[in-house]
Amino acid sequence: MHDYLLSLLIWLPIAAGIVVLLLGERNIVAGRWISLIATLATLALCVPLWLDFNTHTAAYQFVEKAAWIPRFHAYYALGVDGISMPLIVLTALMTIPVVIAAWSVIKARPAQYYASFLIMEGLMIGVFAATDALLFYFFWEAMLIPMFLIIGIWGGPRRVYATIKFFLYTFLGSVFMLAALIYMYVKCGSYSIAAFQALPLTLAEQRWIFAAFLIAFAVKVPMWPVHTWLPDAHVEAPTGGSVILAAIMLKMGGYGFLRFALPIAPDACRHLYFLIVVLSLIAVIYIGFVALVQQDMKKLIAYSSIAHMGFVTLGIFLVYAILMNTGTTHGAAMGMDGAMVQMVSHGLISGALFLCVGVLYDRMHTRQIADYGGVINTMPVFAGFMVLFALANTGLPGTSGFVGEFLVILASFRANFWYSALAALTLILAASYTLWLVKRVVFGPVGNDRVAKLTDLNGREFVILGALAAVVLLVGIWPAPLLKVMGPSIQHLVHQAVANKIPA
Amino acid sequence: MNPQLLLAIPLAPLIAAVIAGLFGRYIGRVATHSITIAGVALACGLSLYMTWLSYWGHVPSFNGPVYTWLVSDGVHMQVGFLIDRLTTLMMSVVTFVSLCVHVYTIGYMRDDPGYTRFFSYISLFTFGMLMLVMANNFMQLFFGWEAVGVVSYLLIGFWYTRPSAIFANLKAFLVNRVGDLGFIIGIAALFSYTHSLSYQAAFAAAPHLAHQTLPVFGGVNALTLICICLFIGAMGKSAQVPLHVWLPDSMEGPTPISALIHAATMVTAGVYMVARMSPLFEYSSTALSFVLVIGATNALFMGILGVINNDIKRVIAYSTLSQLGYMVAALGASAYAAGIFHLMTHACFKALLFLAAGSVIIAMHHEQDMRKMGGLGKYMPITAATCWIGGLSLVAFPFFSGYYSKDAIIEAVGLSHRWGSTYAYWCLLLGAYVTSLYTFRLLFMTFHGEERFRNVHAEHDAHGGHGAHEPRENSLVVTLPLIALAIPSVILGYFTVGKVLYGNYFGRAIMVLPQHNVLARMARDFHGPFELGLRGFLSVPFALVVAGLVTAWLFVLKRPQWADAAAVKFAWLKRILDQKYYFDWFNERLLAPLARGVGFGLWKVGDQGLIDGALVNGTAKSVGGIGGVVRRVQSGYLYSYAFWIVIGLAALLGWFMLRA
Amino acid sequence: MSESMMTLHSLGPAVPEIYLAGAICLVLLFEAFVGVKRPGATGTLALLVLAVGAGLTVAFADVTHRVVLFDGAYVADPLAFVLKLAGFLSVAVALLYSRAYLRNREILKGEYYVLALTALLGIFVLISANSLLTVYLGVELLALSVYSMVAFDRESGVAAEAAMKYFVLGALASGILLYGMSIVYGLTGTLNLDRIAAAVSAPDSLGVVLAVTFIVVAVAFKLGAVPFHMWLPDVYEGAPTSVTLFIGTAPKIAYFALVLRLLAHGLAGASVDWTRMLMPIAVLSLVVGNVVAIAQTNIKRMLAYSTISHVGFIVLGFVAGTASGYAAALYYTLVYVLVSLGSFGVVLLASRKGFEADQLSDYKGLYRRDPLLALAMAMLMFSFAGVPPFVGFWAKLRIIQVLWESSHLWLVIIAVIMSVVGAFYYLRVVKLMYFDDAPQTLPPTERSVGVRFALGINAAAVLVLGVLPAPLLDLCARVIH
Amino acid sequence: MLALILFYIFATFLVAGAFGVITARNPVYSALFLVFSFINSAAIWLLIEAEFLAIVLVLVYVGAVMVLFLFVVMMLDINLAELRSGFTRFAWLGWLTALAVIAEIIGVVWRHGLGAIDVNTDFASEPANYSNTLQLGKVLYTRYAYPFELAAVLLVVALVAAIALTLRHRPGLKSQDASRQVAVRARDRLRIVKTPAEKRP
Amino acid sequence: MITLGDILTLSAILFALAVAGIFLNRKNVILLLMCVELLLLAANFNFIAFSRMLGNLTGQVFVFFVLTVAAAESAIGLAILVVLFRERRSINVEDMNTLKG
Repeated sequence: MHDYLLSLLIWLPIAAGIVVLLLGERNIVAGRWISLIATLATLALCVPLWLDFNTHTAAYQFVEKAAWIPRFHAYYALGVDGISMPLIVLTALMTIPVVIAAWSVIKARPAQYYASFLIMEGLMIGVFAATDALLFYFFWEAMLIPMFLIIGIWGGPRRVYATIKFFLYTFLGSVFMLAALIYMYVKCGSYSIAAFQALPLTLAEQRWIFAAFLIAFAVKVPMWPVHTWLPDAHVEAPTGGSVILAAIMLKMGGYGFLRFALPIAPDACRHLYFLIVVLSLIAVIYIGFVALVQQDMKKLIAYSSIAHMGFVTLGIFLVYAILMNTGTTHGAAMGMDGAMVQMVSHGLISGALFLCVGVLYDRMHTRQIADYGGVINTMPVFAGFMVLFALANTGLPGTSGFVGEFLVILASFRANFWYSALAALTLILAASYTLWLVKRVVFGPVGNDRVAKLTDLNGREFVILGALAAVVLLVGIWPAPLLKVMGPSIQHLVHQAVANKIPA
Repeated sequence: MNPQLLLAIPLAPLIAAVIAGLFGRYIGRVATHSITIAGVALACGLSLYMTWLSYWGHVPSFNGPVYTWLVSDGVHMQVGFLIDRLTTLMMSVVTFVSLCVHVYTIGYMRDDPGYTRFFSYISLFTFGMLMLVMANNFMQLFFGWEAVGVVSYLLIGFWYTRPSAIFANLKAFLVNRVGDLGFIIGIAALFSYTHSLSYQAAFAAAPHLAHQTLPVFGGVNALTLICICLFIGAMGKSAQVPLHVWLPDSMEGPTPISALIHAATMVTAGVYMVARMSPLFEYSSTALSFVLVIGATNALFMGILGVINNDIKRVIAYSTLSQLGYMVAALGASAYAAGIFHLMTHACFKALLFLAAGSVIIAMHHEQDMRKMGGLGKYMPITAATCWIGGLSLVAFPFFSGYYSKDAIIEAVGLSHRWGSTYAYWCLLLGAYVTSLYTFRLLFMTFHGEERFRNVHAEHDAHGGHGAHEPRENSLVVTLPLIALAIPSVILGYFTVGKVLYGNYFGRAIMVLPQHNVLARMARDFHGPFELGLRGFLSVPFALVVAGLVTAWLFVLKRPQWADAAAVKFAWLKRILDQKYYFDWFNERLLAPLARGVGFGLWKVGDQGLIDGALVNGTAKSVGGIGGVVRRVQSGYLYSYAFWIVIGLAALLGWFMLRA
Repeated sequence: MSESMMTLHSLGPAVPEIYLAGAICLVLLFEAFVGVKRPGATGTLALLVLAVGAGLTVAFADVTHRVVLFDGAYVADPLAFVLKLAGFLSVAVALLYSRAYLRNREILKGEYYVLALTALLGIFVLISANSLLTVYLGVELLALSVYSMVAFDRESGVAAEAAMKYFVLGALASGILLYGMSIVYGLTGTLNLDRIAAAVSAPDSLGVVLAVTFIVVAVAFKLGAVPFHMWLPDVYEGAPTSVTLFIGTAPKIAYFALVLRLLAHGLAGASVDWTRMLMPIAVLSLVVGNVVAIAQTNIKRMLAYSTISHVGFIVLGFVAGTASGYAAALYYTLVYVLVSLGSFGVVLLASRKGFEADQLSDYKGLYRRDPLLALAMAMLMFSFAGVPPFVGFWAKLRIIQVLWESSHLWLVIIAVIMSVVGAFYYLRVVKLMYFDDAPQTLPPTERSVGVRFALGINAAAVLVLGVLPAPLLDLCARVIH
Repeated sequence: MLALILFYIFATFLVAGAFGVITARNPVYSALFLVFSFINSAAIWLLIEAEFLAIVLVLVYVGAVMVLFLFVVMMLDINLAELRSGFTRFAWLGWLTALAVIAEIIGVVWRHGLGAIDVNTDFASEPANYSNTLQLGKVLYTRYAYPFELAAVLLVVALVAAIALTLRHRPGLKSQDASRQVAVRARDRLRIVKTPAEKRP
Repeated sequence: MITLGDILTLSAILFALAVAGIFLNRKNVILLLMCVELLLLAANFNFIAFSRMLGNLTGQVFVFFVLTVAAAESAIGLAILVVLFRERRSINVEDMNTLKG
């Protein structure tokens, strides 16, 4: 089974999605169960992936390779290393709550809703598993379509604006990346990512390629100032869409930087790292302030996502700052570790927060903070979860939110005092906007009659929030296994990132 | 020492907390408080046992990991314990006070619907605090640091329907986060030099760091920066100016937690941390001066605010701020042991005062305004007596515990030659007067004089109609902890001062450079606790205490109208004090609106105006606009189409002919 | 003169043309005697003719190497074989989709099919042209048939207007083409493209430049490249949708062959000149096509501008001036034809008697009225936009690849940006179909099972070829040397 | 020399005729100008010894195509008054462009001599017994058989298209049916009625 | 004698006049069809001149076919014209602008 594990992970959900789609809206009960079973099975497939993963090598594992377009040396090539594997597990994990959360909530075209998410799950896993750039891009772009439909069909009142903005923004970014990938193919005659990483490139070439990657990944992450699609998309998307967007799609930007930008254009990265660092810090601070004044819960969490992802990009590019400052790469791996953990953790926490907002929205059909108040009085269990995830969002030690931020701040001091000082401002800002949200929504006397009539979590909601809470705490208390999985790959990446690729 | 035994100390309260939190609703109140009290009692017993052992010198210090939290870039970050005399002392204080509070809570929270939740929180707090003090590395220290912060946040907002409570808890958390910002930068700075988070590595590197320069602010001493950053963390947690603003507001929480968290344990975490970091601070006189000045300022000026307050809990809260100032000042004078010693005594008598105040509050049906009390001593003898004991200990009446610790601090600061020590000395000295003033004012207003509560009850009758009743003493679960705390408040200082303060009890746990060691100088004059107590009656601070007593007696009992006259005469001063030196005004009227304004501006102008409006939608619009214009070229007229073809032809031809 | 010595056997490679010429006569006669009484029968026969033709082509014209016939005027090679098969296929599909539409508008006449078949013959002539003369005759045969088809709905004023515009401008372009050909002839003394290729080698000769300019302009006109594109939107909009479908598909194959035979083969020696001329034309096509398409409200017109932009991409393949570039252009052309067939097919199926589904707003809520049609259209639109997993993605990829191979950085950037601009209006169609609510007044769509099945296959092909692009990519690369 | 003079005369007429075509306000005049131009062209073609084509030009164009034009002009009841107005104010731009095209082509022809060809060469006369028509006839059905067939299809297309586009069966229209006219028998149309002769009075 | 250049010049002028006729004419569609004939004539001049100069018949054959095509073209053009006129009762070029934008 190990020979086809990754393929199974990709195609099982896609096949299930197609089955659900074919069963149609009339057989939605069966469709629901198939969706749930498929997502659970996908997660189950991640168990051997995790357990049999060799944590002592940076090489790709569970490798598959089959001819795809022989003439252009493009292969259906899959494999995972320590960077992609956790993200695949995260993807498999986070799709389950989406399916469960939709159980009785999505009334319009539920079969298509489930099918979209299942297909998207497969495509997203494909993005992380592909070791061929063309295959990667294939999945990367294909993913946009289900998301486009999800926001557009099941979204809120301004869904059309939001979804077209989302699509075009990300599409604009991606096509530049495609151009860069093809350029490298023309140079080296292969689409293998490893070949790209080994390809010598002049500084000018690297700058262009880096610029292309930057546009693509910065939009996805999203980094300031190309972030404005995210609040709109999140606000308008249905709960599941928001969860997947925040939990997985944003990670692809970070993953892209790690997999492509750094190893392929290391010299350009070294020359331009300052730009990224500045943008990341702007994301942390600027967006933190913006999040403070949001009136819409989802928008607030969306902005919070941008700020948190600022840590990811900061952590990734610290390697160059550290190299500049100290002349060694000591500590660089910690920044990247931090970025990776932050990605995983943000996936869990922001996903959970969006689910929490979804729970409220399903009952009250409003996301305006002002419409709530004192939810804890009628929904104590929910309030407990909400507070927990909010605290995790503020980077509380003992939750997963702390680990990444801590590592990045530790590493950033090696680069520059100001980096860490400004980055650490998130301690205040994140706490301000998150807990202020909690104060206005959860605490206080019962805000109005509708709040007074709220009912607490039902079994399904309890299970998904509880499971996520458990994972958030587990990662916070014992992140060592996660770091162990990533270790060799990150170390390898640091070497690649500081290598000189300019041909002599 | 058996590590499993050690592990049991924090885990017992944790497990109890989890059980109480998750299943409290199902297992009932009695089971809940039984389990939590059992957990804390176990921790307390073990802690006291270890303290006992270490007090008599049997226990070598323990320093070892429990498990590896993570490994990143070759750095092993572990969860582990460092057990030495400093730790065991702290553990005992924490668990003992916690135990008292647990028991007390049974009575205090009797009627509260959040009964089980409360027990869960305080047990969780005990766990967090133990993790903090037992840590052997900065990561775990920070974990505990934040954990207690969160529980404090939850407990201040325990009565979540009160707007003032949820305002106070948010404020507390945010202000603490400001401190944490400094704290974490300090940790990061330290880490960047040592590549390790363990205390050992940091302490070992301290002498070396003292000669490093960091290229920030035009070049500062690395160690100074680290120490000041760490101390900023302590300022947040231990409520030092200007990060003290949260503590008075935190009185919105139930009284037991005011005793436990906001008096005895959590707020002293900063003091503990600086003492624990003494090997670092010792090498940076600048940082110590900073500590000294901040602490002394706190000691005096926060005490003054206690004088004018009428809320019984807030007076004690300001007293706490002031006493924390004393402790911090002691640290600044390198008298770490004195700071810790005061921490210990203060924990007992301040917890006692709070619990006594809580007892009064219960009796007064949750009325906290001292102006509506008076003469309660008659009805609540145990409370009154224990409260007097606490008060006397607080004002440092000789032979009481507080005396041994507080006078030592004043003396140590007086002996110190550090920059700012003169200022600090005067502050502390005046602080003694102020302490005495507000303490006796509180005691007089509450337990003596006119029985003003009757007026209140009359009002109640007018409104509510139920019969007037007099306050009466509370049940055993309330009074027992009072008594339990009153005993050490009296005797603890007497019996331990020789060993802890002057006997180099802490050994290597606290490091003091010989040239800074004021306590050693004082130790030369130490001839036993009794002699020291007698000497107290002749000291300047004692004179000030008596002066304070007299002033309080005059203004409260003898000539209450003087107080009003003074308020009119010094209206400007009263205004400043009423406004608490305008710190809250600055934060709430200036800083918070400014932050929101900045956020709003960035959102509306930056995000929506420039990026979205001009760039994104602007591009989309202009493309659409161009399309609309270009399509007009397609006029529909055949001749124009033909013309374009010919133009194209002529242009291509012309271009190529010109090239040739 | 051995080339002109022909036996029946040696005519094998020319079977498609010979067969088609005969079949045209047959269809004409059939129409005269049977078709008049039974409208639609001729259509069935035409489909049969095409099917048999495809079979015969596979049987006889599948050559493994280049064969030259008719005194050098005719060439059969693997490329021609592939293109002719594609021609048969696309015309057959186009006629199949058109049937109900023609019947609803009462123009289901045999002449329509005859003209379609003569157009196809013109296409074949162009595909196999190896002489300026056959090129010219092929162009005219195709063009004259198509002009007539555009005007075929005599009740429609706009159709007549479109036909007139098309005709006049087309004639102008033919004149320009002819003028250019005359100079080529003068310079080389021959009409045979092989010999012209051998003779034209001095790229900087102004005479060659003169000839090339005229030919490029004419070719650009035929393709519909800016600024010679202006007929295209008017014709697409004005013509009956079935004709729009026709001219939007099979003729593109022929014009691809035209560029390939005339410029890439015959005037290969002057490729420096014509690639440089095609460059601004391609860029303008991309920009104008995509930008103006955004401003459209009529779907046929929007698709016309989208065609212009796709033509820009195809021309970019030629700009590269390499075999790889031509292969990319071929691939793009075939993909374009496939997707166009489907998308105009949807427009046809959504139209009913007395209702032209030609406004974008007519597609509001199509999902609710006809999910399958909407799904097919969405797939086709995403394919046009170049989003994987649909086949349009590979077409764009190939073009960008050859641009890189010939180091055209700025062309890559423009192509990439413009594909994003283009995505907008394709998305708008999806948005209308899926996100908007349907007005109650719209009539139901065509439900004929056979046609829907064909459309389903068409859309499925877009997906299948997108997921497994290797065979077609490989074929395109193989038939062009 | 004579030929050259004649050439210039005919060429002048030709250009003038062409100019007339595009400037005449009445389409009938345009058509006649066109006929005039074609005749001059034919003359020039004769001068350079392309006799067959010259004759074909006159036969096909002047004889057939132009008649067709005139026929249509007459048939479509065009309101000539409406067509009177001439060029618009942007006409100068059009003329300028036309001049530019001429200048560009002539520039290439004369200044650069079309590359390898010497444009100053004159046309060598064919031998006396050379028959242009014969030579064309020889190749047309052999070497150019394929294009010839295509041309035939082309004409079919024109035929079919013209019929399909213009033929209308109008129900109320009274039209002649030639076959019925031919097939008619005298018996059906002509009835001989015997009338008794009247007596002379 | 008549040189090649003379003929080419003549054809260039004819070509330009024909083209100018197409885009200068604002009124009459029939005129456009006539201009197309002139256009073809210009090209024919080239072919014949080159054919004679090169001494090969190919060019003349080409002209033969062009004449054929031109005839067919006129027929179709006029047929379209008739359709147009029947629908619009006008052959005015400026009336043909319903399709635009």
